[in-house]
Amino acid sequence: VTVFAAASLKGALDEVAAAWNGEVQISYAGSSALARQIAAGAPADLFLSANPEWVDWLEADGVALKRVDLLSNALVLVAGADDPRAGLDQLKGQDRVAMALVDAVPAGIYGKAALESLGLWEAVAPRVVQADNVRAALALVALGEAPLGIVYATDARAEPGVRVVAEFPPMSHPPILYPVAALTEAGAPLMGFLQSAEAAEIFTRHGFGVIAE
Amino acid sequence: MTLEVAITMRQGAFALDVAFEAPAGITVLFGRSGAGKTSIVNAVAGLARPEAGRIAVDGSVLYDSAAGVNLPPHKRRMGCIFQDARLFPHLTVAQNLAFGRWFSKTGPEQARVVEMLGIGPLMGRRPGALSGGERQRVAIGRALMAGPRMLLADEPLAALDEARKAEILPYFERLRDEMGVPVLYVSHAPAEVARLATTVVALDGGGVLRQGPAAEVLGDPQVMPLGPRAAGSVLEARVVAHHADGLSELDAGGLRLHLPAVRHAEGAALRVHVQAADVMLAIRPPEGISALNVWPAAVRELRMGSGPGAIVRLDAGGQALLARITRRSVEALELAPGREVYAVLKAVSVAPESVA
Amino acid sequence: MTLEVAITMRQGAFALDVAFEAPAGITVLFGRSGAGKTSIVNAVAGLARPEAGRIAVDGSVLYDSAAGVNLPPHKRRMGCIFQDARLFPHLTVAQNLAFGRWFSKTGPEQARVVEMLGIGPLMGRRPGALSGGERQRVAIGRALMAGPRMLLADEPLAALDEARKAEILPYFERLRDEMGVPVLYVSHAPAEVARLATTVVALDGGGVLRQGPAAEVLGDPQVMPLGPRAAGSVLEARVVAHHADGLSELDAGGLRLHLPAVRHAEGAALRVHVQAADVMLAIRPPEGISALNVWPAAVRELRMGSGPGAIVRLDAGGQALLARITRRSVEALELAPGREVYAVLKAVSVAPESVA
Amino acid sequence: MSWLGPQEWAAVALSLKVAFWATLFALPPGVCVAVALARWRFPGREIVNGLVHLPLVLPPVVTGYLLLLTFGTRGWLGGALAEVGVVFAFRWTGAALAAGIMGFPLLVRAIRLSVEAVDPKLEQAAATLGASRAWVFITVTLPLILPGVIAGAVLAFAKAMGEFGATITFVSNIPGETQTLPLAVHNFLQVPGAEAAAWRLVVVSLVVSMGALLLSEWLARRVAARVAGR
Amino acid sequence: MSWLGPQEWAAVALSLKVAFWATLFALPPGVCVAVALARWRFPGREIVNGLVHLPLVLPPVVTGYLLLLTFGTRGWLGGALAEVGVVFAFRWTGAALAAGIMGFPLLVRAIRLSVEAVDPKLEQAAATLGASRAWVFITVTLPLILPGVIAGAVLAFAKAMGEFGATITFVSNIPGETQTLPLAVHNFLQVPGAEAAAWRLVVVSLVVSMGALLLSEWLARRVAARVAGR
Ligand SMILES: Nc1ncnc2c1ncn2[C@@H]1O[C@H](COP(=O)(O)OP(=O)(O)OP(=O)(O)O)[C@@H](O)[C@H]1O
Ligand SMILES: Nc1ncnc2c1ncn2[C@@H]1O[C@H](COP(=O)(O)OP(=O)(O)OP(=O)(O)O)[C@@H](O)[C@H]1O
Ligand code: MOO
Ligand SMILES: [Mg+2]
Ligand SMILES: [Mg+2]
Repeated sequence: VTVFAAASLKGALDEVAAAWNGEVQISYAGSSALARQIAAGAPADLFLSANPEWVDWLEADGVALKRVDLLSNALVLVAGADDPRAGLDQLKGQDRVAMALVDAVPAGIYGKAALESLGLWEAVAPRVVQADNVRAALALVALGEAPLGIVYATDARAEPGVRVVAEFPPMSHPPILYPVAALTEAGAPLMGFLQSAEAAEIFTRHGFGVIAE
Repeated sequence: MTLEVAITMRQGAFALDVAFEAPAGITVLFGRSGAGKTSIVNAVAGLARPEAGRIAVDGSVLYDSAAGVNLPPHKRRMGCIFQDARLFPHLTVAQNLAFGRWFSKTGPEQARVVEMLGIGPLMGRRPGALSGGERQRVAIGRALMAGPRMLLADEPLAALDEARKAEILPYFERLRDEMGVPVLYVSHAPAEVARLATTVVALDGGGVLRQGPAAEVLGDPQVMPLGPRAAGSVLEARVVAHHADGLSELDAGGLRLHLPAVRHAEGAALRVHVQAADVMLAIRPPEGISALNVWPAAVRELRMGSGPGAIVRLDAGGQALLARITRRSVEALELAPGREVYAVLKAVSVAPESVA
Repeated sequence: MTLEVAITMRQGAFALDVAFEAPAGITVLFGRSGAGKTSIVNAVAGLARPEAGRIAVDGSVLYDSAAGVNLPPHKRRMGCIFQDARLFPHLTVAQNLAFGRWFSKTGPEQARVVEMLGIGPLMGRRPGALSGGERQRVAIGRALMAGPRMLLADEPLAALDEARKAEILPYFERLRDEMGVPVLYVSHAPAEVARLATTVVALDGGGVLRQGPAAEVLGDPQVMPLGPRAAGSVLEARVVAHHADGLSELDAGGLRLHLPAVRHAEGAALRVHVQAADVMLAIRPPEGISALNVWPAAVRELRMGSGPGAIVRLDAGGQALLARITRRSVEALELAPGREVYAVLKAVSVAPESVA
Repeated sequence: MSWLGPQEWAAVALSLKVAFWATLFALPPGVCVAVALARWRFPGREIVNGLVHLPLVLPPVVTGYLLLLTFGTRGWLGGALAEVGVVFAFRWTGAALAAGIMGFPLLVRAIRLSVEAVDPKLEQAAATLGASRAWVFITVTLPLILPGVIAGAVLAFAKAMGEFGATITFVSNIPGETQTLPLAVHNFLQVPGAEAAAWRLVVVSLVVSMGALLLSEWLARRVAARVAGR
Repeated sequence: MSWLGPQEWAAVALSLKVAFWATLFALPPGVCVAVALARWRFPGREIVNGLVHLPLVLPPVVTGYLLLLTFGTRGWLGGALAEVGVVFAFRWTGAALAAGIMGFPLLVRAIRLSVEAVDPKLEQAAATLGASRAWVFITVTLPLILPGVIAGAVLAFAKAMGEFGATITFVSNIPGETQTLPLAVHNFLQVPGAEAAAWRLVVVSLVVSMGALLLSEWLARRVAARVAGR
């Protein structure tokens, strides 16, 4: 089975795949690249996107698929591991804020939405440094290049170099959903396993929220 | 085989406009630096394209602007010896020599060429490790080895010492006399020209100044590029005998000539270039002198130069002979057309390269 | 100024091991192709590094392996004229000429150099648009214009026609005689050597065969690379009078010489190279002949060659003179050391380039 | 080296394979285009020149996307080629194609510079000796531009070893099939804390590339020595 | 062209600025390194050669990451430089640095090939005329390698126009400060349906680069004509 998965799922998905007793190949890349490849006829059986939009786009493009929303995530504000600050108010200072691309990458888009709904965007925007993806934003904070960062809760948990300063209220941004789409019959069994309790346990351990049926 | 050239060409401010015929044998292009010699050679080789005109070898057209013919260089089979050797730097001497052979499959024996040029010890080297003269010799060998139907040699011997020249010149003569390979030869050296040329084309400023058989052009004291000093006469002679003391006796239409031994067999025909400056005149047969060649002759014509010299055209037993002496001597000896005199030529005055 | 060279060097299988001194004036390196002439020039210029030895000009050391001295080329101020012109392709002729001047700030007047070399019309062109001879002339000009303290000229005139040579040679002479710029000059042409050389260094296979003052080396019929034909004697003479008929009268230590007009002023000293082959011998004073120079002389030595010729060393009123005649004449005239003879030389036999 | 897992080894092997074939296949057209640009004046010359430089100018992702549109199974060329059995999409061959195209401008420039440095007089000399245009090229031009060809090949090979954006966009990141070293490195960088694994792969990639570099330098020196002294 | 928004125009202007300065600053060291590699034998020569090729071999993201570690505000060099007022991190200067470093191997190779094609005999001739090493370089070598310098500059400029991975990793994507054309294009490609905007920027980038290319070809031809005929 060939799985196309958003790069940010890598750690957790690798573990799930290992737990499954079947042959799996996972191609990790940006959701946009993967979606386009699928549209261009890529031999993928399963597609895990980092946001629902690219699955919508595939459906609109006429690709036949079966989808469910598999995982959810939360958005947090992080700082370096030895930075004792706390609270979203830290965003009001003069520090640079690392985010994923705010107009392109899901984590960035959600982050921008959250800041807007909190009325902080105007003030923060000039200090935002946009990384290619959320992991790169995380790395900027871990390296100390950016004192603050807005990333997924899962990332913050995996990176010992950062600590969570504050969580964004779930209501401040659209729900962060990871849909999974089966593109072929061969993808169906693995899709089933992804929804199993065993898989759910692994995902939860990595900090994801598992969306029940 | 005859090469016919009639072209016009332009290079910057320089305009070439020449027409000449090069019959079998060696045709020497002669002229001052910048006269257009290399340009002609390039046009014949197909490396430069004339503006208009025609170039043909033995009737087969190489270039004809009217007919729209322009054979590419590799179809012309002209063996070129360039003024700058142009050896292939990535190939050894041996590979350079073999290059043309590979395409033509014919040509002279390699061993002979290598021996004549004295390049045996260089065979494994690359051009970068050769001296100037060595490079030029390899370039000569490369052109010869390709077995071309015609040779274009642009000052091939300029970089070589006298001894080496003396070794290579006979080869060009053999090409001329035995193999019938026509040669277009650029040279500045009067002795070389006199010795080799069947035909001489004297160039000046992109045009032909004078052309014709070597004896004629060289016998003309007016040919400017040579200067009067190089004037001379060419005697058609035959070997009568080789003497034990190292001298050869020749017969030139009745004239007896004694020269340092020539390599031709008894009975063989050859040409001797006698420089006008080497001929002395006497009104009595001189006696007790070291000169071996003394011929009665009649003065035909006197040409006074602008300087101290004069050219005396003589008839020595039917052979035309030129003598260059001082005007003072003309007066002292009371020379005038019709006067009977004796022409004196030292045997050793005739350089080996003047015999062919 | 004296150049002292004593070096060993190796290039592939070729080993150079020479020691010679070049006093003020022109020192000609003479030798067959591949003898090592260019290698020596490169070592003196600092372009090739000898294995060991010493090179010094006037006591200032350019290279000394023992002392670990090796001056870089640009500090040596040697003006080089290379066998291949090596003009800068990206610069015009004028810029090429100006190149060295820019660094030295001294040197001859540009207009004079340009005029002598006849390169005025080429000034705006790039080397790619020059003929072979034109390139070489520009290269000569470039080296001269840098006002070097010494000139290294590697066959500078090989690609030039006789007329152009005759124009440039006097310039080298002036360098020698007036400006005191020492010149190391590579040449194959015996006439050039005879005319220019103060000192001759004859090379063979990487070693010095013979070296010494020009008159001595050239007067030695044994100097191999020259071949016996080029043997000759050098007369130190003084201009006595210029005659109206275009002849100059010279006095060489008692000998009266009549030559086509020389350009030297009356009273000026000059050297005349008399080729042995141009001298005839007679046992009686010849009369009624066109030769203007007849001198009583005594035979000093006879050297029979392996061929038909013989070299006769003469003493003509204290001047050493060589004559090359046939062995047959030696016998006919019963020549032997001590015999009194008459040496005969045609005025026009002395080429303009043999007078300096 | 037990510190590399089987998947990493597969990436190393794949990268070598991809870089090798990319370079090999890019060379002949690279030489042709370089010679054409250096020596010929033909209509559309500037367009060809522009096309060659395209992969350099475009963001790699765009190049990859264009490749996907062209050579994907649904692409206009990809479909036609698939019928004759040549498939690039999501195969290692596609990774090689992407790497070859990304390296092509580097290859062409290096060779072109060499061609422009060849003295046409030598080619003329060869022609007078009877060599046709093609033979002149094979016997004179090609040997003389060899240093440039080697330099170009090294650049293309190095680029192929490092190419990421176009490859991942065109053929995805499929372990064992299209996951070259840079993609594997990218994978590791996606996992917080896996930097060590990423650096290991970077080191491997450096060792391989520096090896190729040394080899090429040595080759170039040999070639240059042959043509030494000019 | 009203079909480009102000942010896009800013990206175009920034890309030009970045590419220009990257090329300009890379040229002098590029020429030096190229000459050193072509002409000198010194210890560590192979290491320098390897370092020069590094940005080609490494995935751009890794290069960007290394730049971040070195020139970031916490980087060992970045910290020191910041004290003398030179800051690269998250500035357009950083984007230029990244672009310059990515283009450096291309620049060096092109120039190096030209240097290797210069006949040392001409340099020797200049030396005998009194020119010191430095003057020989300025008056003879440099003019003769000009075609290679131009070629190298074009490659570097083109690469700078297209560089993405190292730039975004090193200086992030800050509109107006570090958002070059490729980053803007990438932005659009990430969003479903924004392809049209992406293509618009690609076209702008092509126009600019092809303009630079034509200019360089014209320059190179003029230079070559000057040295024509050899
Ligand atoms: N790089 C080299 N490797 C090996 N041998 C060399 C190299 N360079 C020159 N030689 C040899 O050294 C000898 C001397 O060369 P050099 O150039 O000094 O000769 P030359 O006297 O100037 O000859 P020419 O009159 O032909 O120019 C020649 O036999 C030549 O083959
Ligand atoms: N590319 C060019 N542009 C302008 N003029 C040129 C070009 N090539 C040659 N010339 C001129 O054409 C003339 C003839 O050149 P060519 O090379 O035929 O002379 P040449 O008779 O071979 O002289 P040399 O004996 O000096 O080699 C020269 O005056 C030269 O300056
Ligand atoms: O940015 Mo890169 O230059 O190849 O992906
Ligand atoms: Mg010529
Ligand atoms: Mg030499």
